[in-house]
Amino acid sequence: MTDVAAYATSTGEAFQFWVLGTVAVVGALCTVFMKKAVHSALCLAGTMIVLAVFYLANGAYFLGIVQIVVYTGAIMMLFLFVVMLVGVTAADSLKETIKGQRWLALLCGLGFGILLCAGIGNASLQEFNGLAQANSGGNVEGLAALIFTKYVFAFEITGALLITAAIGAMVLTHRERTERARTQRELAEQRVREGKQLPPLPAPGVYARHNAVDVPGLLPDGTPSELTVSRTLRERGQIRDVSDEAIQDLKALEQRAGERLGREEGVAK
Amino acid sequence: MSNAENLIALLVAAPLLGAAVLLCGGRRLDAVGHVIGTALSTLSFVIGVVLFADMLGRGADDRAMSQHLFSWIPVEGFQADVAFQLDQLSMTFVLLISGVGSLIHLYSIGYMEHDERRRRFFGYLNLFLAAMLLLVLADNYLLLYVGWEGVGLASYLLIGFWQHKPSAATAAKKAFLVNRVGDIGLSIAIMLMFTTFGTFAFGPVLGAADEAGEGRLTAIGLMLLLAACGKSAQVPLQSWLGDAMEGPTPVSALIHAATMVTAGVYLIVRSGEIFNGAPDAQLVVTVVGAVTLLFGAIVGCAKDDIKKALAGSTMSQIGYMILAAGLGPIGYAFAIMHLVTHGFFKAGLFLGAGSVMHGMNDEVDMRKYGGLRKYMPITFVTFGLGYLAIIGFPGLSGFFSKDKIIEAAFAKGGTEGWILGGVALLGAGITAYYMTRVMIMTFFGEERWRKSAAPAEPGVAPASGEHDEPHPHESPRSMTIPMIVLAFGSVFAGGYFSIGERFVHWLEPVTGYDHGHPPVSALTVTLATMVMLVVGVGIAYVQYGRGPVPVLAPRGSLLTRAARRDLYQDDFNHVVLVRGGEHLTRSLVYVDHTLVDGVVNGTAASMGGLSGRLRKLQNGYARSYAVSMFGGAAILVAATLLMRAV
Amino acid sequence: MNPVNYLYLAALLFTIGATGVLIRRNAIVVFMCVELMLNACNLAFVAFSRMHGNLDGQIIAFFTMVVAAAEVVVGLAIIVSLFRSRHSASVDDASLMKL
Amino acid sequence: MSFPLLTATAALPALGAIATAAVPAARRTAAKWLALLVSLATLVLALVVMVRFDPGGDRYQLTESHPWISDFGVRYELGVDGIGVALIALTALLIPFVILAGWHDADPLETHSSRWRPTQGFFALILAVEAMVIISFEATDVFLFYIFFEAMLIPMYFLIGGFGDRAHSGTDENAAAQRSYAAVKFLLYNLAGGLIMLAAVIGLYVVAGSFSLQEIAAARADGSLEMATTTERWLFLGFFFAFAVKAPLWPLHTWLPNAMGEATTPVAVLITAVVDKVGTFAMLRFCLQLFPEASKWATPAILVLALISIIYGALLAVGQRDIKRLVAYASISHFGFIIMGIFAMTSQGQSGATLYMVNHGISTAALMLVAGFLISRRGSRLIADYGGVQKVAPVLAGTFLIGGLATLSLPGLAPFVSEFLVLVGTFARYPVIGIIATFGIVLAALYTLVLYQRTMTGPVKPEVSTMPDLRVRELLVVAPLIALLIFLGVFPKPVTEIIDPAVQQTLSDVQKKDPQPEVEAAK
Repeated sequence: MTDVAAYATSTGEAFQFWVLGTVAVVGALCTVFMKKAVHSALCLAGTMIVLAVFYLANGAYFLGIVQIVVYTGAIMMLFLFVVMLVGVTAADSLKETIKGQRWLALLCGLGFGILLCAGIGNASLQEFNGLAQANSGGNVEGLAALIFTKYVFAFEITGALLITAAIGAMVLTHRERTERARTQRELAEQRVREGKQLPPLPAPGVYARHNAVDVPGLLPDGTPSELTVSRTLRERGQIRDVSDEAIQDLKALEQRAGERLGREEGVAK
Repeated sequence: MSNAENLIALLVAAPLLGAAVLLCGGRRLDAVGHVIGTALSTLSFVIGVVLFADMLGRGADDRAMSQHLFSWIPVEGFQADVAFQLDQLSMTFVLLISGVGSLIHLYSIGYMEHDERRRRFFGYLNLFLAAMLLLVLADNYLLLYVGWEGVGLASYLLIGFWQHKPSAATAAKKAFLVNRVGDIGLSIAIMLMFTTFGTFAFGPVLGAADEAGEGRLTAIGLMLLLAACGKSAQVPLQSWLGDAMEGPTPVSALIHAATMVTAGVYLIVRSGEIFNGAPDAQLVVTVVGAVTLLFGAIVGCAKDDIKKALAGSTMSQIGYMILAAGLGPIGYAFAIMHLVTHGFFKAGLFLGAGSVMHGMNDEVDMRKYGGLRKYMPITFVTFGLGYLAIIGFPGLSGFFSKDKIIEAAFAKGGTEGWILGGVALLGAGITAYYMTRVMIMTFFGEERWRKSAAPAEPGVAPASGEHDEPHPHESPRSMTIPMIVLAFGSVFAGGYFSIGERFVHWLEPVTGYDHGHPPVSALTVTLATMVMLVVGVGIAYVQYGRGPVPVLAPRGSLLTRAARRDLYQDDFNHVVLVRGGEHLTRSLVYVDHTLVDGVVNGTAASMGGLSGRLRKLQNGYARSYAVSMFGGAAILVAATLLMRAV
Repeated sequence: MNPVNYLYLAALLFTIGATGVLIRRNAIVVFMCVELMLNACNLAFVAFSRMHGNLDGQIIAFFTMVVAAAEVVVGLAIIVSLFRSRHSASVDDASLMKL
Repeated sequence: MSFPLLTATAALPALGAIATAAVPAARRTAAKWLALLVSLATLVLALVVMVRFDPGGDRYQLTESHPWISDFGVRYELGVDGIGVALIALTALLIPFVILAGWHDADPLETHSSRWRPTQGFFALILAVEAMVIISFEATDVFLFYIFFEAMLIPMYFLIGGFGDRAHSGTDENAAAQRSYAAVKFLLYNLAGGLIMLAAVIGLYVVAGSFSLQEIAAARADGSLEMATTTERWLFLGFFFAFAVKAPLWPLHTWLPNAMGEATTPVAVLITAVVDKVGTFAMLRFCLQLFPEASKWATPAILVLALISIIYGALLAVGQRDIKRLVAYASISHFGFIIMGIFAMTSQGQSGATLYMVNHGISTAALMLVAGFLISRRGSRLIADYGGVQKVAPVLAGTFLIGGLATLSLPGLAPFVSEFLVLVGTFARYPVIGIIATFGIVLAALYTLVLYQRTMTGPVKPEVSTMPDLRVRELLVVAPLIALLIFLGVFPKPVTEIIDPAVQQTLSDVQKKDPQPEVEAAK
């Protein structure tokens, strides 16, 4: 396989290209068009794995492995973490808010793609040297020889960049507490002063039948009270409205109770 | 002998110093202001007499003196000097101006006694004297122009002396503006001289006049005439003189009768060589003179305001002078002679009128005078002598000078001669008429100023000041002495000048002299003048002397009404120039604001609109900006490909 | 098969990624699309490396990965802090740049 | 190396501006005195320049030359000819009066906080303008000139927009809005002109390969620098446009009435008497020397525009209701005369135009400053609000009249000499234009006398009946100006002597000779 990838393309590779290429494109499209960020992330991960395979096929063994281990394994997981941390809101609506943005974007994308392809088509890229010679001492060794000689400066600078980025991320996400934490008493006093909800928030759930946290409690007139549900669920729209059901239940209950009482009444008579 | 020249500058400097001291001195000088003013003006007169004596001591052709003070505007090719020239013509004017001026200074001490701004008044009078002397002494046209405008300024200040009266302020402004129109003529004339002769000093210009083309000379002449018209209140620029009577009466006597208004005549006579070379210009001059002569006389007939009647008369008399000046060498000397005699009698008449007003609570309406001869005898006698002089009563000044002009007009020859002579003759008759009218209405007849005498006309509110009946009285001595002196001049000057054509010979070296070819004998002309005189006086007597004069002016004939309104000339000015000008400026203000400014503002507004539209692209959405970046990248790729393809 | 096809694929992926950046409002998804574009570039580099027969292309791809990692770290941190202050991860909510 | 006198003359007010701005907020009187002393010291330096200048000597004297941006051949190159000397003297002369007249104009209102320090700013800006104007008169490097020509706008903008006339009709907000409108209009007009000029300056460098006025002029004169006719015309128009805006020439004049009306009176004087002169000066120095052929080509059109300016400005002045706007339009008319004189291309015309710049500076300053004193007493700029002032304040009225008479060019006062020279100079070459321009003198009389009549004469209006006469400080401002007007009217020789050789040089640059008098020509 090493030799094949090094200098020529085989039918196998062509088959692999067409199958996996399709997968990659579909994955990319899904990344763009999936409503939920989690799904997008998963699709992207898939595309990246496909790309890792292509790297391997092109003789970039080291990169292929790094792509899988670092990119798909670490970076995409970072994405997923952040999605969990942040993306609590409902799935994005794909509805466009800026007038003409979508059409312009599609137009530009289409034009740009066509132009790029035209550019590639124009270029005379029929020469194909293969990597046999470059990889002769092993791909990793070859890369290492270049990195620590020709690209050593770039390498050092990238290292510095990584450190800076790490520190930067910490600075950005870290919040220094600049003042004393307020005591419970102070918080209570503030609530009184601001005239906000004084007592604890009402609990969710309707009778004993629906006491899950995603079911809002009912007000006396039978309407659900959003206050009773956690804010995260509210924002995600994951509230189960059972008011109609509950009212039905109540009616049934009354009826049954009536029947029983009536019967008992009748007996009393 | 040579030292005398150095005195010339003093003639101007003395009153100029007076003006500076009086105007900058402040209230400290209030008590002595009039003394300083009069003293300096008299000093100027004395210097004039000294110079005159010096001049008489020399031969006729050696009398011109000059004094070069300093180089005024030295610019490559354009050399203007402050230099004076005193010849016989200037000398005549110097004596007239400083003499009459000093008398009027004296008169003003009494006349302005109760005015709190008397110091200032004398300051202005001195300023006027300085400017007027500068005008007649200048040895080039540009310096003359300085004096020319200087007298205009003094006249402006003095007409508007009682500035709190809007009418006075308006009259002053009008006088200055109309004069400015004339000044255009003078400046263009000077420019023409500069381009024609390369200089504008009297000597070189007049000396080289015959070398220039007739067209040029005619143009210069007409422009000089325009200037003269403005300053001397000749048609069509005469309208300011009547209004100028708003000024204090001594001012009217000095500036608007004796001296300043005659500057136009001086200008034309001084520029004689130019006019001699431009017969067309001369003809226009005589026509202007003749028209004004009649115009002023007719206006004078209709005015009830004693000063305005005299103003009309002044206009008319200057018409005579201009007419004479337009006749060329035949008339120059007589123009100046009439100018001098007119200076005497007209100043006397004005001072008399001032004296009458002084005694009549500043009333100017002759219809409210009458029978004053008993109350102010000196005024009556001096005014009467002036009257006889102006109508040309045989033996008095006016007789000699006016008669000569009429003769000269006939002597021009041809049809023009007959027409001009006829007009001058007719003017003499009208002069007799209106002056008799003034005389009768003021000094004879009923005492209409008495309240009881005023017929009670229903519906006519009595004018203010009519409540207290005036108490006519003779004026103080400081006022009567000048009147007496001027009366002497009015009586004897003409005769003295005419003995052996003395005046003509005195001026001949400067102006030249030519007898012309009178088609009729001098005697005939004199007789005709006498006839006109008698007719004029007679008609006036029949109209005003025999019956009572109504206190309120009757409606009068069409001509009378027109004459009262200055023959509608003012109305014409008002409608065409004032109204038209107002509309023009107003529409221009509008144009400036909407059109000129509008174009610029419109450009700015459209740019603003464009940028307002463009800023909508800047909507703050990073994605929008990204689209444009992406689009830009696409275009770059396209451009690269295209370049390769090409 | 002509290895140029890898380049076409890279171009296609890049375009899809770019369009995604323009269309999506969720900052995280936008970020993913950016990653997609970077990966497309990497593919192209790797393909070029093979065509030219040297390893420089792979080196560039390697550096791209490192830089992308740094970028993701900082970018995600920005998203997190943005979300903390605005309770939203929509890029349209950060539109203070308009006049 | 000799003492850099010209640099010192410009640097002194510049340093003074910085020092004045640095005076602490509470010591505002000290700031005023400092500014006044600096301006007087500048005047002394300017007089030294005048004395050291030898009218019979080289064209440019007291020259200094140092490389500045050597890559583009930009040099710090100074030098004065007679025209520059006269205008530097004028500038240095007027600034002390401007400062003295504006003594209280920038005092902070009581409502301002104690840290507010407008006074320091006001006087510092005036000195800054002075420095820039002076260096514009001295610069013989086109680029150097351009920089200061444009930089002048900055302090002027703040002077107009930041320190309004307290006498205004309407509310404070309204006045502030009008003021900022005027300031922005001033800035935009002049910037537009400046940008076009910048293009022309660059174009000139491309064509000539140098920014040095003397080098280019010399090269043009000896024929070593050929310019295509079209190129020369375009470059000329680029320069001329900027100067015409600054001057201002019809129809680019509309910023002036706004700016002069809204600014405080001393600033209005600064605009019209000092800053605008840079425009006319630059026409004479740069347009004619750099582009002689194009100047001659454009002369008829420019003369017509100047003529329109004269008549149009005067007519509009007649129609104004606001005293300061009236003076502004009168100035437009006068600038018409100056431009006409420059482009008449005769020695009388150009000498007259240069003299006119000096005289107009003095006469407008006198009239405008007295008008400012009048306005500050009554708190209104409208002519209709006055009447009978002569009775209550005779000295004020008298000085106002003299200022007015100077404006209408009464013989005996300085402007007459220059106006007549311009008219003669124009008439000698273009009789018709000269004659029409002469009508301007009647219109000048009209607007001046109407203004005087409506404000000063007539019955005393109750509002003005308690008006005090001129105070000592005010008299100190006006009296020297009037004395100067009379002196230069009677004896302008000291100035014409300095100007004349420079004008002859300029005329020889454009290769024009004075027309011969007819009589001599015939011989």
